[in-house]
Amino acid sequence: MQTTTPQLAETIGALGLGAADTGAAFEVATGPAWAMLIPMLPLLGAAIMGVCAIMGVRSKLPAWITVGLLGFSAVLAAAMYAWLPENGRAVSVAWEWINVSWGDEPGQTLKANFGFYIDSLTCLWMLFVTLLATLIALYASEYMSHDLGAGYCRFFAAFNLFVFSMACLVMGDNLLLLFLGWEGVGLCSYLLIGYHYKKHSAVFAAKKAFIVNRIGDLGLLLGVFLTFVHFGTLEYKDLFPMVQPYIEAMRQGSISDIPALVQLIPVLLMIGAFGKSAQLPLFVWLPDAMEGPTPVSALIHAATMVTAGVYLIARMYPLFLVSEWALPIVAWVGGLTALVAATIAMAQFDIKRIMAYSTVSQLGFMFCGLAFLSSVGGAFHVVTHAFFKATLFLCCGAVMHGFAGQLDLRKLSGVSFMKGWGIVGIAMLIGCLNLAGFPFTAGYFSKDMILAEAFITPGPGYQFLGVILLLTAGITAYYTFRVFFRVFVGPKHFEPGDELHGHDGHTDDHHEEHGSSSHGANSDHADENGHTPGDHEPLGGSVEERGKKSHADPEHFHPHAPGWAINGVLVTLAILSVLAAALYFFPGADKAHKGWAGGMISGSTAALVVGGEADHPTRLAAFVGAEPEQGTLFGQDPHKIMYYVSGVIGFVGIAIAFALHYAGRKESERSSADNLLQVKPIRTAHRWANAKWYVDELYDFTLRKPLWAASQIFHLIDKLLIDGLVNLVGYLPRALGKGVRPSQSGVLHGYAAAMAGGLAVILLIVLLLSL
Amino acid sequence: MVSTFASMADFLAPAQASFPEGMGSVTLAHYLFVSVAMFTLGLIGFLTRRNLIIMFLCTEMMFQAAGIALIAFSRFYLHHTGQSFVIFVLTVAAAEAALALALVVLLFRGRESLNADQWHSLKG
Amino acid sequence: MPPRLSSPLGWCVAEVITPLILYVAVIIGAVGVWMALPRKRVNPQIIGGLVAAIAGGLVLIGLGIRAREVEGGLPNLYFYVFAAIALGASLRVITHQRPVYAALYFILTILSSAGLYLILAAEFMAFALIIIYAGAILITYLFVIMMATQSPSEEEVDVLAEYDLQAREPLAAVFAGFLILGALSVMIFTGASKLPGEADIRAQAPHPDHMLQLLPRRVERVLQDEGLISGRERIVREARGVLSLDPEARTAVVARTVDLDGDPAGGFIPGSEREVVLPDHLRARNVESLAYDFLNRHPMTIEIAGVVLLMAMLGAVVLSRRQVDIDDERKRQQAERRLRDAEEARL
Amino acid sequence: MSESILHVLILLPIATAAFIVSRPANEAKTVALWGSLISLVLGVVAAFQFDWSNAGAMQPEVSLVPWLPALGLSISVGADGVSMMLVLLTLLLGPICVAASFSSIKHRVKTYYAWLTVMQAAMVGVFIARDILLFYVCFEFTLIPMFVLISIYGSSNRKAAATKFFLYTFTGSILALAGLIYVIWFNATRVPVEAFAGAGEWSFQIDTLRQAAVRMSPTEQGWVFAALLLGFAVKVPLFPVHTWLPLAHTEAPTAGSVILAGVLLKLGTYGLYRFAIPFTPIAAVDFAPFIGVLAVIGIVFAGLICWVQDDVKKLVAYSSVSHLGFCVLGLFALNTMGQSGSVMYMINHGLSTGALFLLIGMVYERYHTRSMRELGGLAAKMPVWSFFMVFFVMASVGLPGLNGFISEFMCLMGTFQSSDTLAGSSIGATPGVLGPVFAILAGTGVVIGAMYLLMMTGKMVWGPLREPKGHDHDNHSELPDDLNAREIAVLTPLAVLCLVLGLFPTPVLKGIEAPVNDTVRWVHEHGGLRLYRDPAPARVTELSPAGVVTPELAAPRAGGER
Repeated sequence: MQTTTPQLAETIGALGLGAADTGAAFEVATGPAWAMLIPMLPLLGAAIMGVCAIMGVRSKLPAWITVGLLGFSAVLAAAMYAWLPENGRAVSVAWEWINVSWGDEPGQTLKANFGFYIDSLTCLWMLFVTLLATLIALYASEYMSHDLGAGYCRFFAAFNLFVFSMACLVMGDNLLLLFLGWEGVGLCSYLLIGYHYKKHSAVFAAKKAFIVNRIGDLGLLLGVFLTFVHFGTLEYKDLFPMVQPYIEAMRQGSISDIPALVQLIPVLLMIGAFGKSAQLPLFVWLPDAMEGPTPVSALIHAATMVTAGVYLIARMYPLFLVSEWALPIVAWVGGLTALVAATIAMAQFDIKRIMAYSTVSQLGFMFCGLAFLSSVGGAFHVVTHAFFKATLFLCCGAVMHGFAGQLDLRKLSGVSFMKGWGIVGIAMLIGCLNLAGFPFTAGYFSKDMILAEAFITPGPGYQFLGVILLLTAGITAYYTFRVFFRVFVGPKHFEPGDELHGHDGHTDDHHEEHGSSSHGANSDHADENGHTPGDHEPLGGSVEERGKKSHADPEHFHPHAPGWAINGVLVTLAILSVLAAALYFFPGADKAHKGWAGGMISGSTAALVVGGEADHPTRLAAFVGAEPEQGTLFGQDPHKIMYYVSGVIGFVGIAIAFALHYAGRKESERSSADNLLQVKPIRTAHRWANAKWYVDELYDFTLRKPLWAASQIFHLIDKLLIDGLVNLVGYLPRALGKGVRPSQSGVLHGYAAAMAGGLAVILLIVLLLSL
Repeated sequence: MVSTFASMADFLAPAQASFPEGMGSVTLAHYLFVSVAMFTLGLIGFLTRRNLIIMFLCTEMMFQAAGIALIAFSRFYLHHTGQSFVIFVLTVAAAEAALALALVVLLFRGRESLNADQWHSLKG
Repeated sequence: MPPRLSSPLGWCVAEVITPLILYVAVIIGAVGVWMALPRKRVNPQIIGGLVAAIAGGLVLIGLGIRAREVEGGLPNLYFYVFAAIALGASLRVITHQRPVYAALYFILTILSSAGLYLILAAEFMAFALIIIYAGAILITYLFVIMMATQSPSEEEVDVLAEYDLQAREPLAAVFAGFLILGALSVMIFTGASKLPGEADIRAQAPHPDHMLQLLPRRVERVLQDEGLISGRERIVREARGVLSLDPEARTAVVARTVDLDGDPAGGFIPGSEREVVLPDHLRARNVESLAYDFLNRHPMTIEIAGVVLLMAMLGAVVLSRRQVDIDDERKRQQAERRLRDAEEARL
Repeated sequence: MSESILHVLILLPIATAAFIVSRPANEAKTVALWGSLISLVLGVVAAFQFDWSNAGAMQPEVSLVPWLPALGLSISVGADGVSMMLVLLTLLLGPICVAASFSSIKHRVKTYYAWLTVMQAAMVGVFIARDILLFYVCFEFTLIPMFVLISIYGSSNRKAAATKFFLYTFTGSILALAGLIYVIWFNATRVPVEAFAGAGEWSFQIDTLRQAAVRMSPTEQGWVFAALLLGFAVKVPLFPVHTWLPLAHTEAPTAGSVILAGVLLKLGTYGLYRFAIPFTPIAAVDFAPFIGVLAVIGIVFAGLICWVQDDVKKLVAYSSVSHLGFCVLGLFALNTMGQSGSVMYMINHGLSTGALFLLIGMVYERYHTRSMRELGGLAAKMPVWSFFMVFFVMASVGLPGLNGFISEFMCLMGTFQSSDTLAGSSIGATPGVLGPVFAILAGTGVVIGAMYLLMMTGKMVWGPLREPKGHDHDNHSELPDDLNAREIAVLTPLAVLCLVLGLFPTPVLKGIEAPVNDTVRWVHEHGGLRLYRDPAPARVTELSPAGVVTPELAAPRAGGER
């Protein structure tokens, strides 16, 4: 690996990284006071929801308040973006949060204000967060309509709190406020996943999500400690100037004089990012998080929260660049996660879980984007992915809402041809095209930027990683259209889900176990009431078994089409996903920045290094000078080549899906893919992939059970050993007393004899001594 | 009358005026031996006899043994404190006798028997 | 008195014989006493008594030989008489089965001790012992014994209380006792030589007759009886009322008093002093020196002794106050019941 | 702040108790409540009178009520920033405990409230004592009311729990007394009179003893520190000596548990802060890694035990052991961040764990069971209770935005940065003896904390409703299903405080920072730690028996002097 680092350094040097104008780049203007409103409005909203809950409001009022407030903060975000161009960076402080100082030296004061750091990266993130939040709130107003009253208020309170935390995370001007947002979103995902608290699986999934996030947060916390210990401050405006000398050292290519501690910081921060964005080691919580209502999955587990990890790395990009090992690790973890998640998604039957795994996979792409030094690609993919993944989730939500909780793709077919479901079908198609990377869709452009970089950025095994990503892109295309062809097109057929009679209350006590893919196995903490991880056969079981179980009479059930709110949101989101592609062409301040997203990134800390990526050829020219053979892909400009390659792969994926799942499929149950299963290796591969490569069981076996046994042992040690010793000390005097008691026999002679004997002994001793 | 008394004393033992050369043969050790022997007999009596009164009698004997030793020392050291101390020994013996006998009467009235082994209610 | 070993032969005799005799005597004494203790079986009490007496005699003779070896001259006979009686009687006290006889033997022991006191020139104490001890204390003992000894019913006249027949763990007691005796007597033997010698005693002790200086009236009365001083003559008082009398030289300075009827307090006529030689029989008697020592050195102890006696009296009164007037029949039933309880308790 | 108000703060509760006893039983409740409310108001007034700009110094300047001048005994009171905060915490918990036990205490009401109020006086006495006499008397006196509360008003095997609690803590404090007396003796005999004010004579004043104790030789300091540590460690429950706490908590009545967890455990840590560390700085520095290890074991060990608990009160009790592990870790980080974090921890733990005990008590009053197996899913039946439970669980898990996080972060940060090796290279680190390894291990405690507390919430709050078998639906106790107005009134101030301290900790932090800075500076100068990367002041040289030691102090940094 050693060989590559000089190249890495030289590349950074070549890219003209490092802000030449060190001084000017970092002076920070004081931000507008109203910028603070963006996070404060949702907080106010959460408070209002609390009041509604106390007052027992049973109307849809909470939803309208939330939509209103979030809409207003979206407008403010836009205003902030508009206000931004002329002065780059600004900080507006709400109030002084933590301030501990033990001296006046630079490193002797830890100051963390409730301050908001406004630069282009913040605007980029806040725009799509607030926009999506408003739309999904509107969607949720109808989706959650069947449990108005306390549940409704609780949902929207958590929803508002989530947006507040996300705003703090993104806009925080110091790592501590980021950490507050970080754990805040963790809390809200806990509350929202556990929304249907009557269901054991929901409660269990919520706990699992919170604890796995907490493990990630521990890594982040240690990163924060190390940052303060080394740099003496946590605030961005002081932190980044202090990183510059290390970037200079990196440019000179002398890695050795960057202290090991500094190189360790990004590794720790990365652990936090992986925990929050469900990357390989800590991804087990995201699929189970689908227990929560669909708007939650759409907003939190598809669009906003999971991108927090990407945001962290983008924000702390200077640190990541100075560390020799940080970016390669991110690349490889991202790449492997993408592959693993894609393979699992292929074998799932529950459409929401497929979408969840696809999110994990796409996040892998984003991390690779950042790792391949194209933070522009990563960021742009975040934006496009947010929109089309939200569309896909909301379509699935609409289907689930309409078909009484039915999510199994074998139970549904030809939905878009049913009356009233046209819009959902079209929105789904647009989403799938984007996800699959169909040429000229937004997803296509953003994924290309990442894939192209894979082949030209020098780094340990990046080329091989590029190939993996290409393969994953193909698999993504396949499973996306597998869902589309199985559910939305083909012969019309449907079966009601198990929430049929659920309409009178979203879940009632005797809600029989859904038995879907929630294997109950989990990475760290199996639920105590015994979800044995043995349940491997594909979910849902055969039709007869399903029929018997669902009490309602299937004949006269008729799905109810989504209302105006859901359709409206789906239409807007579909349009936005399409428009997102335009952003790639929308000319930013100057052509060099590769579209709008590039412009936004270049102005922020994330770009401080990537700047100077002016136009493609000059960069290439710089390369040509350095290492001609490694810089190009098949001799041409990598991006141009990637357009064709990824387009072809997209087509291949869609074609396979079409062949297997649409051509000649008579009913929803079987498809030509099933006869593929007869082939032994494919069947076992399918079984393993369906069971999530047994990662949950692995964690359960290696972490949870030994920890549980250790705790039992500790409990025993505490009860017997330590407590035992204390009781022993209590028992000793009594035992001693019992021993001595018989000597007091009460008989006179006894005492006399004792005295005489004593006297005799004494005299003898004196006698012996005196001889 | 006094002189006859004095002469009898002289008969029994030459007056103290002259140092006891005459009786040189009986040394202090003799008296001490007698005293120790009497003390031992008293002790054995106290240990072996069950009858309460005899036990107290034996204690009296031990007192008496002490008295002999004291007088012997007083005589051989020509110092009268020994003798005056015997008076105190007597007072203690008297006090002890009075109390012990009152106790014995009480105990006897309680149990109609003098056997020392019957009273062991002070068992621990 | 510490033996002065004059001849080597004397040394070996003293060294070899006496300790050996002592040990042998002690063992024989132990065996004797053990046999003498009261037992239910046919008890060779008398033989035991004899053996013990022999042992006692052996020791005393041994002491005698040792003394004679050292001193020369016949041992003072009376000491041995009284010692033998004392030890014999005390042996009988502990071995006799009938309590009354034990008390009577104890009186005999007291009398023989009084004899020993007399030999030791402590006349006052001898008689005090007889009067107080034998006279008062032991008589009370006899009262209590009489009262407490169960009156035997008509048919068995001289049945003895069961607890008087059998001695209790005789072997252990005797062993312990004679162990102490052996140890003490060896100590006496070895220690005796370490006691201060005759010269030291004489040096420390004041002249036996120094008491005379403190007894003005007695000395002056004897002198008047002998006619050595005239009516108005008194012995000259030195500081604090001490008579100017020299016990060594046995002379006293006499002078005529100013006061006509002979009261020395008024002072003396100077120049009328003259020497008077004291008559031979004028000696300080034991009672006087004892009284002086008793009252002068231990005033506080006397007070305490008084308090002790008062307490004893009070105690006795309190203890015997509860007059439980229950008739004999119920008393006996009570006793039987208690005996039965005691038996069950012991089982 | 005048001395008289402090005296009143001690005497008022005693007067209230006397008044309670004199009044008939049915009035005991109200009298106790009003008494504690008045003392709370007085506390707040005192806080306003307190000169926060100079929080470091003991206020009032001089306060000496001579009691036995011959022996140098006097009652002197005074409070600095830290004591003021802890007094306010005690006075706040007072009325809350009284109000919380209205419905649960039915028999022997007068004794209950009388003892509860008297304990208030003792606890306030400990925090504002400026001389060892008052400190130790109050320190010991707190045991008696607690013993009475547990042994009379506890649940099943309360007798054993009460006796074990009393004897265990009592033996501990005897050792502490031994250490303190040695220092007093040392000051009276070994320190020459002209060394400093009050030297050489029999004085019990904490300030004089502090200056004297520093002159002890390292071996003497080691022994005195060991004695003080043992004494206070039992009270803190540091790891090996903690077994009395779960027993005492499960058996204590609700209010007893709240007071025990809220304030009594803080006596131990306050003792360590005020006596163990400043009196014997060299030994504190030498022992710090050892105690750090104990604290970390405590955190992880007790945390894991919580995870396997079935009785919810025992779970919260063990969680107190784990939480106070952080507190002690912060204390022995020997830097401002760590120590002010641990003082904050004392306050926060008092609020959040006190509230948790109140919540458990409310459930116990309704269902008379504490087993998580029989009882669960209360969200359906008791939504308000569930809201508070989730809120306070999040507070004690250390969710940022609530108070738990501030103290937990500062303690871990203090531990992380307090290492000499780091201090050499990084500007953010401070000289100290713990280090990143301790912080990482203690950090796992944060995850374990989330595990067991969420396990508890998952069982008690979420999930389907499970009620104990014997519980018939028309629940016989007169309490409504969900919380009644009184219970909500008891919980709301705690909740508001948790939120306010979480978002606006600066006033409290600034109040604590000044005294903590002085202590840290004192420890660093006399403990041989390099302060602010100056050249290490020579360790206080061996005290020759006759002579006195003049510790060569490195000139404190010009800028650093506050």
